[in-house]
Amino acid sequence: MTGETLLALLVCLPFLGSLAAAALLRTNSRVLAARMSGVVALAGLVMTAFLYPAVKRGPVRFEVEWLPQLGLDFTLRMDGLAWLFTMLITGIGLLVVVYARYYMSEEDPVPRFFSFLLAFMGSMLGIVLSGNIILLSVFWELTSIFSFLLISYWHHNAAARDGARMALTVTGIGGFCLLAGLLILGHIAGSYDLDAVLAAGDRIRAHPLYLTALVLILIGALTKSAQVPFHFWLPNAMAAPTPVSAYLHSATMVKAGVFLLVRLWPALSGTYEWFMLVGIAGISTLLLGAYFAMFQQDLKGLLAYSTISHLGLITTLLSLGSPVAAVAAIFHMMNHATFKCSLFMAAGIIDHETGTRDMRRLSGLLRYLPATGILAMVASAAMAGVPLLNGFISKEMFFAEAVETHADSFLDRILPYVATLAGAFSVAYSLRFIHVVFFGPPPVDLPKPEPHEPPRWMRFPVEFLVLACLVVGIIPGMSIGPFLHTAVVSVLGDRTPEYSLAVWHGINTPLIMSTIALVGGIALYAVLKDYLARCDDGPPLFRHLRGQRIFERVLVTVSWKWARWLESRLGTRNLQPQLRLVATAGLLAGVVPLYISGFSPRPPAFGEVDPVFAAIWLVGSVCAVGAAYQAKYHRLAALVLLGGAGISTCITFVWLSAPDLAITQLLVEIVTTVLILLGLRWLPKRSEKVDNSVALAARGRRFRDFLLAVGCGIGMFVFAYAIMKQPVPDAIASYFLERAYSEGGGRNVVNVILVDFRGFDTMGEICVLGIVALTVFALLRRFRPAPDSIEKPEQQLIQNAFDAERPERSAGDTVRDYLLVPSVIMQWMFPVVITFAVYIFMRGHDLPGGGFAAGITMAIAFLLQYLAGGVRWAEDRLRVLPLRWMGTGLLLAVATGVGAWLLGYPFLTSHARYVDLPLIGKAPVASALLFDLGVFSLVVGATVLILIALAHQSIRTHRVRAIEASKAEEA
Amino acid sequence: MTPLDHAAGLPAWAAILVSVFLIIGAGLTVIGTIGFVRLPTFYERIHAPTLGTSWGTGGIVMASMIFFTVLATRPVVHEILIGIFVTVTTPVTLMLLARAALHRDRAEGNPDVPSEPPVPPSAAVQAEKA
Amino acid sequence: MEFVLALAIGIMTGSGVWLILRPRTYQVIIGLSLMSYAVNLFIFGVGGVKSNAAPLLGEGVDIAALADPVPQSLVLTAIVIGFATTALFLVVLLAARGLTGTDHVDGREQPK
Amino acid sequence: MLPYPLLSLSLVVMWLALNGFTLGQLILGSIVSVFASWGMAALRPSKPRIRKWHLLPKLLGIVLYDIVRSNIAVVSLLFGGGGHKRRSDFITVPLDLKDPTGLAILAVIVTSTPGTAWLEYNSLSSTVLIHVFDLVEEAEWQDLIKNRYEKLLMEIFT
Amino acid sequence: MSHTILFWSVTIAQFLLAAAMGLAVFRMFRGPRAQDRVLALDTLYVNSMLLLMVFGIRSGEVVYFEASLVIGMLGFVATVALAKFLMRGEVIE
Amino acid sequence: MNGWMQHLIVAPILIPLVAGAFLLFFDERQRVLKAMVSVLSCLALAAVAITLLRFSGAEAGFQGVYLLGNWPAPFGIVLVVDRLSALMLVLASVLSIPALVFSLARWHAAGPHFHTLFQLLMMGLNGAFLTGDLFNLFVFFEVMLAASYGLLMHGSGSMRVKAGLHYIAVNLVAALCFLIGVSTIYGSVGTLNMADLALRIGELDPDRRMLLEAGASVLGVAFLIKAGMWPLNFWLPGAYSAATAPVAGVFAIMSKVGVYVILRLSLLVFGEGESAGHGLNVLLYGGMATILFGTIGVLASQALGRLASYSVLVSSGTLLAVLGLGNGEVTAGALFYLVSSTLTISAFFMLIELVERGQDAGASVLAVTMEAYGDADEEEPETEVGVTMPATIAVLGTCFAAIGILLSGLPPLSGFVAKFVMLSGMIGAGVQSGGTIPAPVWWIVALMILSGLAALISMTRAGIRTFWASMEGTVPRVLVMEMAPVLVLLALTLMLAVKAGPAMAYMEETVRALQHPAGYIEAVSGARRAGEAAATTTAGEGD
Ligand code: NA
Ligand code: NA
Repeated sequence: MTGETLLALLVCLPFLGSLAAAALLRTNSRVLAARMSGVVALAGLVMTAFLYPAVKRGPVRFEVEWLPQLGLDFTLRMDGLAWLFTMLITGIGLLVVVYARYYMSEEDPVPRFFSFLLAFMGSMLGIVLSGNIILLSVFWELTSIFSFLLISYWHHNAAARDGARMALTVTGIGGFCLLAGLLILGHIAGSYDLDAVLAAGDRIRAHPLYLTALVLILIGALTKSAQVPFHFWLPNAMAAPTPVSAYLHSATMVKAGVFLLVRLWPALSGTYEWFMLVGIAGISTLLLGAYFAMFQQDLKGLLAYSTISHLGLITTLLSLGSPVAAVAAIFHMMNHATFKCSLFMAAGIIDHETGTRDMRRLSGLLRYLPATGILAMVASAAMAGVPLLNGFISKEMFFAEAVETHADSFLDRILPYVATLAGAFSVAYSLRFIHVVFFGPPPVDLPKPEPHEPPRWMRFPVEFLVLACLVVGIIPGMSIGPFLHTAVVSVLGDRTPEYSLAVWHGINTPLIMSTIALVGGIALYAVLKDYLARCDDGPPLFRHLRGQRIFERVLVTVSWKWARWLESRLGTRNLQPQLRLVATAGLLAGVVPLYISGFSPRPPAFGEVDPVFAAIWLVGSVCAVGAAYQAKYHRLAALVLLGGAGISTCITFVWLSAPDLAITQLLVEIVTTVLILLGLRWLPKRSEKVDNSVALAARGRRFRDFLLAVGCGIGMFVFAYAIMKQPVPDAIASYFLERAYSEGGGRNVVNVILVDFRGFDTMGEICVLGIVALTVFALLRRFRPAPDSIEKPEQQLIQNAFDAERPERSAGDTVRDYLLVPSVIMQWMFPVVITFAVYIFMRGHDLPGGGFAAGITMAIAFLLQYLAGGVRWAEDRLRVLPLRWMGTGLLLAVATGVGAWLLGYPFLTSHARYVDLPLIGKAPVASALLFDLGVFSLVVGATVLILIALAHQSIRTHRVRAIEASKAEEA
Repeated sequence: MTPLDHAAGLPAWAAILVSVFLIIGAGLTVIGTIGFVRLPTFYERIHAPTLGTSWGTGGIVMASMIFFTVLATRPVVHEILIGIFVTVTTPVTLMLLARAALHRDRAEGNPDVPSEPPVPPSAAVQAEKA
Repeated sequence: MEFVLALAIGIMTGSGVWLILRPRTYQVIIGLSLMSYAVNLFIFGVGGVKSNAAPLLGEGVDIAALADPVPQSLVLTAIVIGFATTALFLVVLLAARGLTGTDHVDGREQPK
Repeated sequence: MLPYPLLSLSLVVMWLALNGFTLGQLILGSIVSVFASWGMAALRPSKPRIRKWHLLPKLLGIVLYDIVRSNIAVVSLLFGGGGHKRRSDFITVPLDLKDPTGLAILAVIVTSTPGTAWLEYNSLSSTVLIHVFDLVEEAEWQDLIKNRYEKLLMEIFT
Repeated sequence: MSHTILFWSVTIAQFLLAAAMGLAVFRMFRGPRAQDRVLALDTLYVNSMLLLMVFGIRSGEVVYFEASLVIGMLGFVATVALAKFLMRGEVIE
Repeated sequence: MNGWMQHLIVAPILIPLVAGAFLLFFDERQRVLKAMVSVLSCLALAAVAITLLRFSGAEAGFQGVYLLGNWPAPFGIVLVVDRLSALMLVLASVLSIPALVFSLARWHAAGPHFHTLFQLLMMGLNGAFLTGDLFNLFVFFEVMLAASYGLLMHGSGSMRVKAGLHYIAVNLVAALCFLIGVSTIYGSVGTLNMADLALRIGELDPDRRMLLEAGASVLGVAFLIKAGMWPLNFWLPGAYSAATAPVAGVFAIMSKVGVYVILRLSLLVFGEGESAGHGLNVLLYGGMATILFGTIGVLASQALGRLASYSVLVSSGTLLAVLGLGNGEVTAGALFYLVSSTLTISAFFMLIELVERGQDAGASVLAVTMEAYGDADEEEPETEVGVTMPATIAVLGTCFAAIGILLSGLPPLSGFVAKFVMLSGMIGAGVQSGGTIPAPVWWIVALMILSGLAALISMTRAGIRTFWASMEGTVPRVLVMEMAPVLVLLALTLMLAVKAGPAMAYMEETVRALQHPAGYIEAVSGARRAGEAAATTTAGEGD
């Protein structure tokens, strides 16, 4: 197996393992999931080890094209640094799996846990192995997602949920910024390939967008590594199960940020901006983290703040821009991982055995947990920087670098003091951890009263890590030395400095600083000891300044309260403002381009006004304005006036040479009027007296609407006039006129356009009508009248009462007499209108008319019978099956169109010819007529369906009432 | 635009006849609507438009028939259909509308309209038997 | 001719816009109808207006003098679609009235 | 096949009036009229029985004449003529005609004639309420309707 | 000659009918009762029909005839519905 | 592609039409038959669409122009299949199948004629994508809208009808704008054919050009309403969240139709010449405002349905703003984003229904209020033993998480790739052009990041509330038939992410073709009528 495939397998294996573990979700195989995870981690470790010889020679690359045109490829690349981190991730991963196998409760659904853990491991490996910076950001985000899932593993606990969400939000913000930063970086470098980016360092640092990219990338890195001011999520993430804390929040994920800084160190570092930004973040984190750690009462809280502080240390080192500092940074990342992970595990054991992590309740555990206690002590000592442990060496390197001058700024000047002070804090909290937990009197009322040593294999990981601390601390050059060197060379290349990992460098400034820190730390603890035993959680000055609370409050305020306020301000759920906006937009869209381009309307020529035509529109305008005026209180009047405007429109169509339009408009108007009347019955009564419009605001609104209406009116007027005065360029019109007869076989050009040239439009149009009819039908099937319209109309009540109170009359006499004579005439009109419909249909192709007009006419014939006799009478006699008409119509239209295929022509190609018929002579037969028949059929069906559906509502409520009445009688 | 160029060849007698019918028809119609506007009560007003629907329409139908018949030199009679339909349908609307008005007036207790007609005794007796 | 027609279009648009901005569903449907009249006339008008030049072919008809048939066919389609949507809107407003008890466009009487 | 021959015939005539007379149109019109009269048959209207065909033209003549006359009368009334103060009022006319078609024709006649309007038919009392534009003598109008129109109609129908 | 006579008579007739339409709309706007408005609409329909017929004479084309016929034959349907609405409070029972 | 194959171009319109019409002959009791016909139709649509996509992508000499009625362009109506329309066809049909299958579990029985309306919606969508004629576009818009009205109110109920009323009212006014726009364009150019319009726009005199631009702007308003640009989009959250789940699932593509048309016309008609770039600024700033508004809405939404609806707005806004930049590479990214976000949102709407089935309505409101004011949840006892999730919840939760990941643009699904390709294009253009990135680009980048973040915050908030906080909720009864569609859609997003390379290659080729409309114009104006000898067809034919 080659190195490349090993590399790919290394990244994929954890994900496959994750899926496999997820598949175990339904089973009870807890142990199986743990074993499988262990095998995966072990396999990763072994593979990594095998890769070392190749990596030592130079980076191993694995490439698969993903989005090559944009430079995003699935490139994996293992160099020394990546190798070191891979070892860390897989190695500690293995230990954590072993630990978790015993840590997690018997009842826990652990397959889920291991599934997430393995996926996280894969993502983390992805980060360190990415050879493409965008791919890196992909894995970066994946670690955020899986850490969210891991922290919230016990999601029934509010703390876990909140902690998880905060971690995700903070690192998510960082991730988005990181992506943007990396994009800029990639474009400056001309490639997203890591090697190319690292090689383009000079160009990057000189680019005007350098600072932008730097800031964005730093936000990503600093949030992930919990640096001030983004540190607050980490302590809250401690709600996670301890293995998660040990793995993610000490050894791996929080290292991703500093890892990235190391990774991009050759490309980004060395500038003043870098020094200041990274330095300030690092130094403040170093100090504040250590300070906060001293005052924690929760074991994991202490470790969390300690982690923050140590990450600050690493960041500070990286800020310095000196190669030796970079070496120290890499080295300290490893060291911190080992001792902090072991400490978390130890804390987990303590928690597991005693049931609490509160240092105020813990005491004297050494007698119960001697082995764990000793291990914790060694690890703590490493954390405190005690000689002969790994933490000491890297800390010495840090102190050495702290006294060097790098950019000659105030940071340089304060750094030695800060470093020493932080060192002292670190000693103090380490000491406190050991002293409080393991020494002193035996604990009283622990949740679990009899603590004892954990199972053998649960302690094993701690033992192993502590051993590593010792080995590295005592013989650094023989243990980690070569591997560290490979890593350092991979980062620094030919800038690799001379450095020494020796334990003893003689008495020098760093050693003096260490001594001061050690002594100062012990003294500090001695002073604070009693206070700490009693005080509340958190440092004195900042106790109430809890990052979590602030974050939650800010988040709720911004993302919820402000958002809701803004949503209601910037949007609306009411219709009127929406239509107002649409009207305004339409007006502006028409006017602004004309205004910008300097359009000047032509002056009107009054000479050509036909006075009769003007009179017609005087009538029409009065009707339109009258309808607008009356529509609120006098609905019927408005409807009648609307009819007046419609009639004027009709006359206009005739006047201006559009007889087809006139006929269609008239027929449509008749049906529309009846439709609206059918609906009017269900609207609430409205009387003018309840006018509440005197309010000033309402008047203001009306005035605004009035202005808008006038504006739209004037706009349309000007626009219409301008365009009517502009003769249409004859691009297509004459084509239709020329060929309607010769090729379309009809003299009515409009009809030929409708059924032939643009028959496809007509097909769509009848579909619209059909759809609407179906929708109307569906809606009315569920129609439920408002309570105040269920009762019969007042007129009917009066007339029924009249019939009822006279002995000689029976119910319904009034209406029977009312319709007796008219219905006779209306019935006799039925065959007449049918004949007329056929007439309109037949002549359509040559003269005004056509399928649509005929269809509506036919529908009116039916409507008339419903008017004359009512629903029951009409349906007793006429069985109209509207859906059949509609379906037939649509299919007929399509079939006509498809028929052309048989002759090798496109859809809707028409064929017109004259046939000789006996007695009659030549008669035109056009396939378009068949199409028009389809239109006719659909229009009849749809119109009748709409009308009938509406008309049926009256008798439906009658039925409901009848049922109710009979029920009341029974009762 | 000069309308009626097509009518230049129309014989004078036809032109006069057409004109007379046109003026009569349009005149009756407009007189009807004047009455419609001026008359004081609804029941009086319903009489006015019937001028338009009877001989108002008749006049213009006649004018149109004569005009096109002479112009096309063959009988053009389809306008008669308009006359027939208007004559047949107008009473329907008037009847329905007037009866509706009657109801509304009665419901409001308007004293100017007659109440329901008295029932002859025979009918009352029959109803009681039933 | 054009002037009168344009003015008519303007007045009907204005009346329609005023109505669609009103709070009652009935006002809106009347407004929409008025607006669709206006728009139909507008479409019709863009072809240029000609009197007594219906696009009907016969012997001796001068094609160049005939009215543009394209806008006419567009208006026909628009009329049909307008008819359909008016019917639909009517039924929806009835259904809304039935379900909410009010004929206010927002389905409640006093919008805040 | 032809439930209403007179109707079918009228429809053919209407068809020809609309389309012009050709043999083709006659055939087409006949087909259409057959279908249309089937439509009418579906409505199951009360079938009118026309006994005396020859009286129809007479009725038509009378009505046309009356319409012309009352047109003139109403126009002169509207212009303040008529020589007396116009009084319009309602009258009730008892009718013997029961056939709905006959009643419909009577209603059409009364209403088409300017000056009279058919308002309300009461089937129980067999009376009709008529509004008269210029009511000089109530009995005169009753007589006009009963004897001039109803009698003729009774002869044609039943 | 014929042309002049016809021109004037057609023009006068159109004016008269347009005036009639105007009067009908006046009544429509004014009311006072719903029945007046409905009757005004019916009148407006008839007047428009006549106007279109006169327009047919003016243009010498028979193609506008159908529009008039539609009004003559079917215009009453809307009015019937309106009247029935006034009488019964609903159009189809 | 000749002979019978040629007719495939019209098939995406005819198949649903025939299916829909055929179903009218059966009454509602024959539900199984109706469902089968409907599903078959959608499968056929997908097959046709994929075939067309392959033709439009692969065959060099592909002339995807169909002369309806055999009338030559610009006189008759033409259908045009190019890469863009083929892509949209595939997207629509691919979306329709899951939505339809989802509906079969329950919703299709909630009212009459569901399947006919569904099929006709597909017809409208496909017609809008295929047509090369402005007025025909109006007709298909109306078909689509009419069907959407019916589907939106399918199942009736106060919420849907109220939302439907607003939706219809706004869209009716939009339709009027559409008509005014189209007729103004006809009045100033004299043609309705899009390719012909592009051809003639160069020769217009100034007055006509002004009118044309005004007409195009009014037309644009109609499309922007459809696309959901702020402040013309307030109808959308109400309508989309009120619709039943499968309906909202197909509605996901409806707002994209507006975007599609804007993209098509702006590059075809206003791509070159004097009117070039007309209205791009409106798209840019309007799009940005829309992202912002959508983001605010995503944060402010209590109900999941509204959250999803506002996500539609974010998606629309992003597309509009990015199109407003007028940068080809970014536009290709936008197409990728269009596909990705449509699939996501469709899946989301359907998932919401399943998720909310197990909840009582008041719970979500209460949870948010508690979060805003209460420290109440600190009272809960903490136990360090995990809770076993029922499998249904686990699957739902996983899907929910996947959608959250997609909406916020996190890896590994296609949402990330989409965001990456757009950002990369925008930033790249800035960096390469001398190092300064223009302010609008910064704003879009910032807004995109912000919107992703808002989605993240909102989705975690909602997800925690739904899946973790309230364990009292009963486990919803979810059928495989309902779960599978969501899973399929999500799998598609995964596939899209994995196959990002080929997918983006298609998008880039598409945009290249759009940026050089000459090919489109030539294809349309050079399309030959059937039965006409090739030699007789000349360029000037028909003039
Ligand atoms: Na009684
Ligand atoms: Na009369």
